Amino acid sequence: MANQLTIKKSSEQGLIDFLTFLLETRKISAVFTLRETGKEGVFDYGLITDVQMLKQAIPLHPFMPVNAGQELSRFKAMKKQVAAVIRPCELRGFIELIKRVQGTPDHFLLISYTCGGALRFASSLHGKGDTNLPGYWKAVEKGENYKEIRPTCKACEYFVPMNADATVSLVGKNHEDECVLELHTEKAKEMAAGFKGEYSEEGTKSQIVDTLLEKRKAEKTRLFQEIGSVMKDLGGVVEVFSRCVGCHGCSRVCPMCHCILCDFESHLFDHEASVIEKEFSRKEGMRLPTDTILFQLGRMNHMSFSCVGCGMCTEVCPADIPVASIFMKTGSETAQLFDYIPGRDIDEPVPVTVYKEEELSKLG
Amino acid sequence: MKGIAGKGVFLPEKEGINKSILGFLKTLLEKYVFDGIMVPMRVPAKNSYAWVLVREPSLIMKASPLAPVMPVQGAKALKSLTRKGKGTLNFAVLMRPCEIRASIELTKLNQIHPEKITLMSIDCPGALPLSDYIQNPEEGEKRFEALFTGESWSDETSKPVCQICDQFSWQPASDLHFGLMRGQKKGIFLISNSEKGQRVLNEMKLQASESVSEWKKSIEDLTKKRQKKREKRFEEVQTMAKGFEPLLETFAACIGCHNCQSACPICYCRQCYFNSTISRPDSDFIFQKAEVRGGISFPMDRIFFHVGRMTHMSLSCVSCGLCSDACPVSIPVAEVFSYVADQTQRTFEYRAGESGEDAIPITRYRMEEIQGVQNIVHQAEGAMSKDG
Amino acid sequence: MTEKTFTPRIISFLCKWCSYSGADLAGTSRLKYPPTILPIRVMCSSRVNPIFVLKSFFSGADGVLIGGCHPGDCHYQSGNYHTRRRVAILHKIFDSFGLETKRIRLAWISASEGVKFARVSSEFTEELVGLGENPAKKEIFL
Amino acid sequence: MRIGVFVCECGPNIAEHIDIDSILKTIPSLQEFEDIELIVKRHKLLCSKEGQQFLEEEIKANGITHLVVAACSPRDHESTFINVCKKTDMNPYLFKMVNIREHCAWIIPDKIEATKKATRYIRAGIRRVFYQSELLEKEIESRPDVLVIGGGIAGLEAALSLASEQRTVYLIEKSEVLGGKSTFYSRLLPRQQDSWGLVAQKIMDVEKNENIQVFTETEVERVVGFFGNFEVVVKNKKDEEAGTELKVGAIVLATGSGLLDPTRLPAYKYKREDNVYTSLEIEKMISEDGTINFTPGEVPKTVALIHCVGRDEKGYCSRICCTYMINIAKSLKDQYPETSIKVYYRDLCLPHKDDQRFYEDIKAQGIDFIRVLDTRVKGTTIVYTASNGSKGEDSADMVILAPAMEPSQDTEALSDILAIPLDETGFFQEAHYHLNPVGTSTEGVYIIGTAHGPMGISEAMLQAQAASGKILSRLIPGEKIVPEVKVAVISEAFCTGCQTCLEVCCYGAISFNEEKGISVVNEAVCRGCGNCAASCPSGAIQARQFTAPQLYTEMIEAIR
Repeated sequence: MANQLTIKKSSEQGLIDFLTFLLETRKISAVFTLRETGKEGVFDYGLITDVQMLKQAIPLHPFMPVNAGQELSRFKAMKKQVAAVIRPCELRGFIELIKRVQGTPDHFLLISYTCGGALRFASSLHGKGDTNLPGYWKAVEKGENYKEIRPTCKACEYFVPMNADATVSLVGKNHEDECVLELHTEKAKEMAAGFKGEYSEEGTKSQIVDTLLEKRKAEKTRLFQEIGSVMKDLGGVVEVFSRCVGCHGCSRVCPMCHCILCDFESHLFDHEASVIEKEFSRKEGMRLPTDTILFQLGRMNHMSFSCVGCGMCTEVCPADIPVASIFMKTGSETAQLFDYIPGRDIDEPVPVTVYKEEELSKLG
Repeated sequence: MKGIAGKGVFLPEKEGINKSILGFLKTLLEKYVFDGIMVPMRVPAKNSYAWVLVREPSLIMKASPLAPVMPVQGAKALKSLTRKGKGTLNFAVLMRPCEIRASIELTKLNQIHPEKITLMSIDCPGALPLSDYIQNPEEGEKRFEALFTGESWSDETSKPVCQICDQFSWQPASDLHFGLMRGQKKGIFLISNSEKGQRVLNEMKLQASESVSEWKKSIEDLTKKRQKKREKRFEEVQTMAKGFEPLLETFAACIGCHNCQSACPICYCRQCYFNSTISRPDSDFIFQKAEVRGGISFPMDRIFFHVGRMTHMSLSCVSCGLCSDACPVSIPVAEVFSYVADQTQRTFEYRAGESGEDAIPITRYRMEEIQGVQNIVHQAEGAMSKDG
Repeated sequence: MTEKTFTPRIISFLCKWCSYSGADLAGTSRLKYPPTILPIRVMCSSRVNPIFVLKSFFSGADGVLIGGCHPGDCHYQSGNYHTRRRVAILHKIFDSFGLETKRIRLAWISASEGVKFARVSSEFTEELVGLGENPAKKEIFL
Repeated sequence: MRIGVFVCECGPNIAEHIDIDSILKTIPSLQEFEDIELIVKRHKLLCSKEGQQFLEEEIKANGITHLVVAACSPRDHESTFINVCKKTDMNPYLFKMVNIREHCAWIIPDKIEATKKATRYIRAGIRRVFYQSELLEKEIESRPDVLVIGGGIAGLEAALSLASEQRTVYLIEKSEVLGGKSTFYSRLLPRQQDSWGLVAQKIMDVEKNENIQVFTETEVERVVGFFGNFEVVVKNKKDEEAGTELKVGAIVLATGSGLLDPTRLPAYKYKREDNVYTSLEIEKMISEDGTINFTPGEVPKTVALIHCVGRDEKGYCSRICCTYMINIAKSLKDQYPETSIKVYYRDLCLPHKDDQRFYEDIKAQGIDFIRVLDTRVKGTTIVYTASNGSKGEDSADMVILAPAMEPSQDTEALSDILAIPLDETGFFQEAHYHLNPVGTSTEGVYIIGTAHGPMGISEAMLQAQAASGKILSRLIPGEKIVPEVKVAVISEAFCTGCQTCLEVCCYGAISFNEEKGISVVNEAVCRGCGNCAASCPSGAIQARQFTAPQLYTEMIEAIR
């Protein structure tokens, strides 16, 4: 069976045609995708059941209002099939959530794309998206980092989706030329059966993907160095995190933070006055509310090895802390301990749920 | 300004208002009037402010009695100090009026135990939007300095809710107020409002002997101006968000991060109802909803969240504007909430945080309800009888 | 005149079966080690939530010692292996910010290793004296 | 809240090293305990009869609600003081013992330092006890009956040790007959006893015993429950109908082992060459009088005995092969002295005290023992590399292989049914190699015999008797059992159902409630280690008596 489907329309329109076909033939019951819902660039993720409503779909738009993995995980077991068009990091987030028994992949046809990054909120909201789009697509075609994408996108090595049923090739392509859909799984091929388009056996990998990968790797090194050069001791940690306002918005938009109640919002962190007074009497002064930085490092301890680097936390931070870059750096270091890549393999257990008898020998 | 003492202590300005206030606070610590004073302080990176409970007198000179921004609501900081009951040490807090009001509301909700706390309020010219400040702190400092030292205090650089705030000065529920005298005679009026406040003056051997009328008049003038602006702005907000479609449009960009809720001093719940499992429906239910409309939006229930949150906290909303500061997609949350709060509070003839004596209306009822409530009930009943 | 060195405070979480018993044995053997160790008895080293360790550190503990049974000897089969991973993650986080991982130590001490307990305690104390006071103790903005 | 703080002098042990009076003075004066009523007293020896009485009276007289005893290690006297609490109706879980002897008095030479540490330690204890809450021990009915799975020698022995008038033993065996693998070996070292005789006697005893119900050709289908109350469904293989339900208090796993199939190791040419036999095939050729009768003319001139077949692949020594192979060698040599016998071994394992002598005797009879690194069969030739590296070749008319023991076929299935983990060798894993060798991760389930790993008959008997002893002492007919109360609990409201806890729990004590989407602790199975509590990112799990607030407070108090 064919592995590659080419549709002679723009990438986005081709994909929408494909989705329309799936929905019309009732192969799927709904499409989960990004939509443009209002004026001045108001976007959201929508679950579309009506073919007409697919007109609103902008599946490949470089905007990420939430990590869709988080939203997909909300779907409990169902009989229906849904085609979901999500970014690679959202997919990886979803995989990580599935490992934590939040959601299941069976009822989704997961379509992703080689991702040029998501625009920052500030560069895409309130109509600013339109001004950035031409530049963005040009950069994607050339395999470059567009200046207005999220800092963690610029350093993301995993922009080629893992575990997708189908992938739209964007990086290295002119998105207006054609829509190239690679069908990786039997599920995708069965779904595509009957759809009119050019089918071929072998996909051709664009050289530009490698070019971009190199750029991303270099940027990652640079970003980590930049973070490391500031956060190099306790003072550095305080310097960066001291402006945290304690809203915990980062944890709420984080796909990995699936807890209903965050441990750091629990009773445990409401201290008896006597406890605070004790700490107070040892210092010249103490910051209130307490445990601001503890939250950051504690949260890292809970999920950093699963951080997919989607950058949502940075986008929502009212204090403009580069949360995502910091978590991405620490996360890649903690994950490395266990040779773990979040979202790589659905059968790979989360490092904290397993152990090896022979490992980490330095610790004892 | 009902109930305000006619006389206060006048402290002439020395090396600027800030230094004068800090000097006073330093003496309070040196004389052990308090074991600690909670004040805003610029963080080491100099790009924001945080609440610091200061013990060491010399440290307090690094504080800012009025920070240009309000990254964390003071009431929230105070909550973290006394949520689990009063301590043994005597603390004072110096906060903006809206923070005092939030503290009073949280006290009513048993989230703050104020027995050992002396609340000190200060005249507030408003605060800058947090994002503006963080992007360029030095510029922010300058802008706030201009606002603070300016005559009118009606600058457009402060947060939109600050520009329409009519409770920016003396608070009935604060123990000691720092009235900032602008105009010709520059200095601070210390106005005691309780035994706790009086204790401070006594310990410092100060006598409230100066008339505060001149200061009072300037405050009242500004209050009137603000009230007018407030009404006008509320009309605009009403037009913007009244009706289902406009409401949807106002909150359309919402990404469901709930930052507004977690930044809100009044939202004290450990587990927000709208984050709980109750708000996670079955897939079938999602599909039912989607099929009726042809499609539904994710994250789900965003409007439900905002309106629901209003039902929870609007009676206690103090219009501090922290929700807008925390919103990553620049929705004017604070103005909408402030407007709704104005409406609901008005119904019960209640103003959040104004007095420690009034109970939050939802915890009480009257056999013969207040007119506003009666009216609503009549309207509802009328509507029903019409239907019938 | 000897220079006054500071006495570190070390929170130590000791599992009831091995390390706590080892510490008891150090006592019954009348071994001498510094009074810096403050033992907290837990059923298994795997009870130690890394957040406890982090909180100890931020609250000014100069060091945190986690004592568990030797690998393969855990009384709950695999608890200590999980502990080891948790400590590894915490270490890595500390590492990535240049915080002192040396302040968090994991040690396998069996019930018969009173001598080892005393030795670990002394060595850890010395190391912490070398490192000096935990800077978090006085940090205002934590 | 009235907290009693009692400092024990422990004779001179504590009193001489710690200034107790200073503690008595400092503790009540601490401002932080302003709103708690503290009753602080000392006694010269609290664990003595008189001391216990003193404590009891003090608790009653002062209406003490929470108790802190600063004395020796909880290992020594925690239970003593718990009993005192019980006498006074004070809930013993509102008691905390602070060890100021082993951890202060005896290790710190300087009295002032020791006193300081003791004070801080006691203070932490007071704070902790403040957060402790009453726990109720509940007694539950238990069944004295026992299920023994496997009717080999170990299973037979366990059944015989356990059965009594008040205790029925259900012995299930998957094959048609009892006896197991040990009947395959004709002669047992060191005295070349007739193994069948030994086993037959046991089988007869079992069949005679009215309190043992034997089910042959029967397997376990399902097990639910916990120590004291297991419900087991067993099913006869031939029976079409639903299985039989048995209710037992404990389960003994004596499922034995299997042997590696040497065809999996091509180097030995088993089943490819006619002259290659397994030890078991030879054993079957040995007649009752201990002789091997070859047809005349077919008596092999040269015999090669190859040990350690599959040891490298399995990664463990099978422990019994050396002895039975020596037995075979001896049988052959005794009967056919002309036959040249060579033994190729990797390492000799002669664990019993008499084995060595036996080995030396037969070596003296002229049997060659060659230590090798590897061996291959090539027709009637043995090609080997000796341990010194030199290569060699010998002829062998007959090759006898000693294949490794391996877990019996149904081990994995039983591991799933019973939630008993297997170790890396594939055998059942014991609770603790040294300290609890017959226990398992599930309380009330024991492993004995070769289900546990390679071992000889005497060791299997020892294990059968050990497991029986444990069951007899814990499952007393007519008595109730008290499950552990210091277990984990999961908050329904806060659990997100990520099942991390389920993964880290090695007792299978946590299950997932699909309907509610949350994890649930089976309190009867939980041992209270707290691993799950530490693994839960949302703090939805609390380990009772070691809750986060309790440990947290103790910790923060100790730091200051």
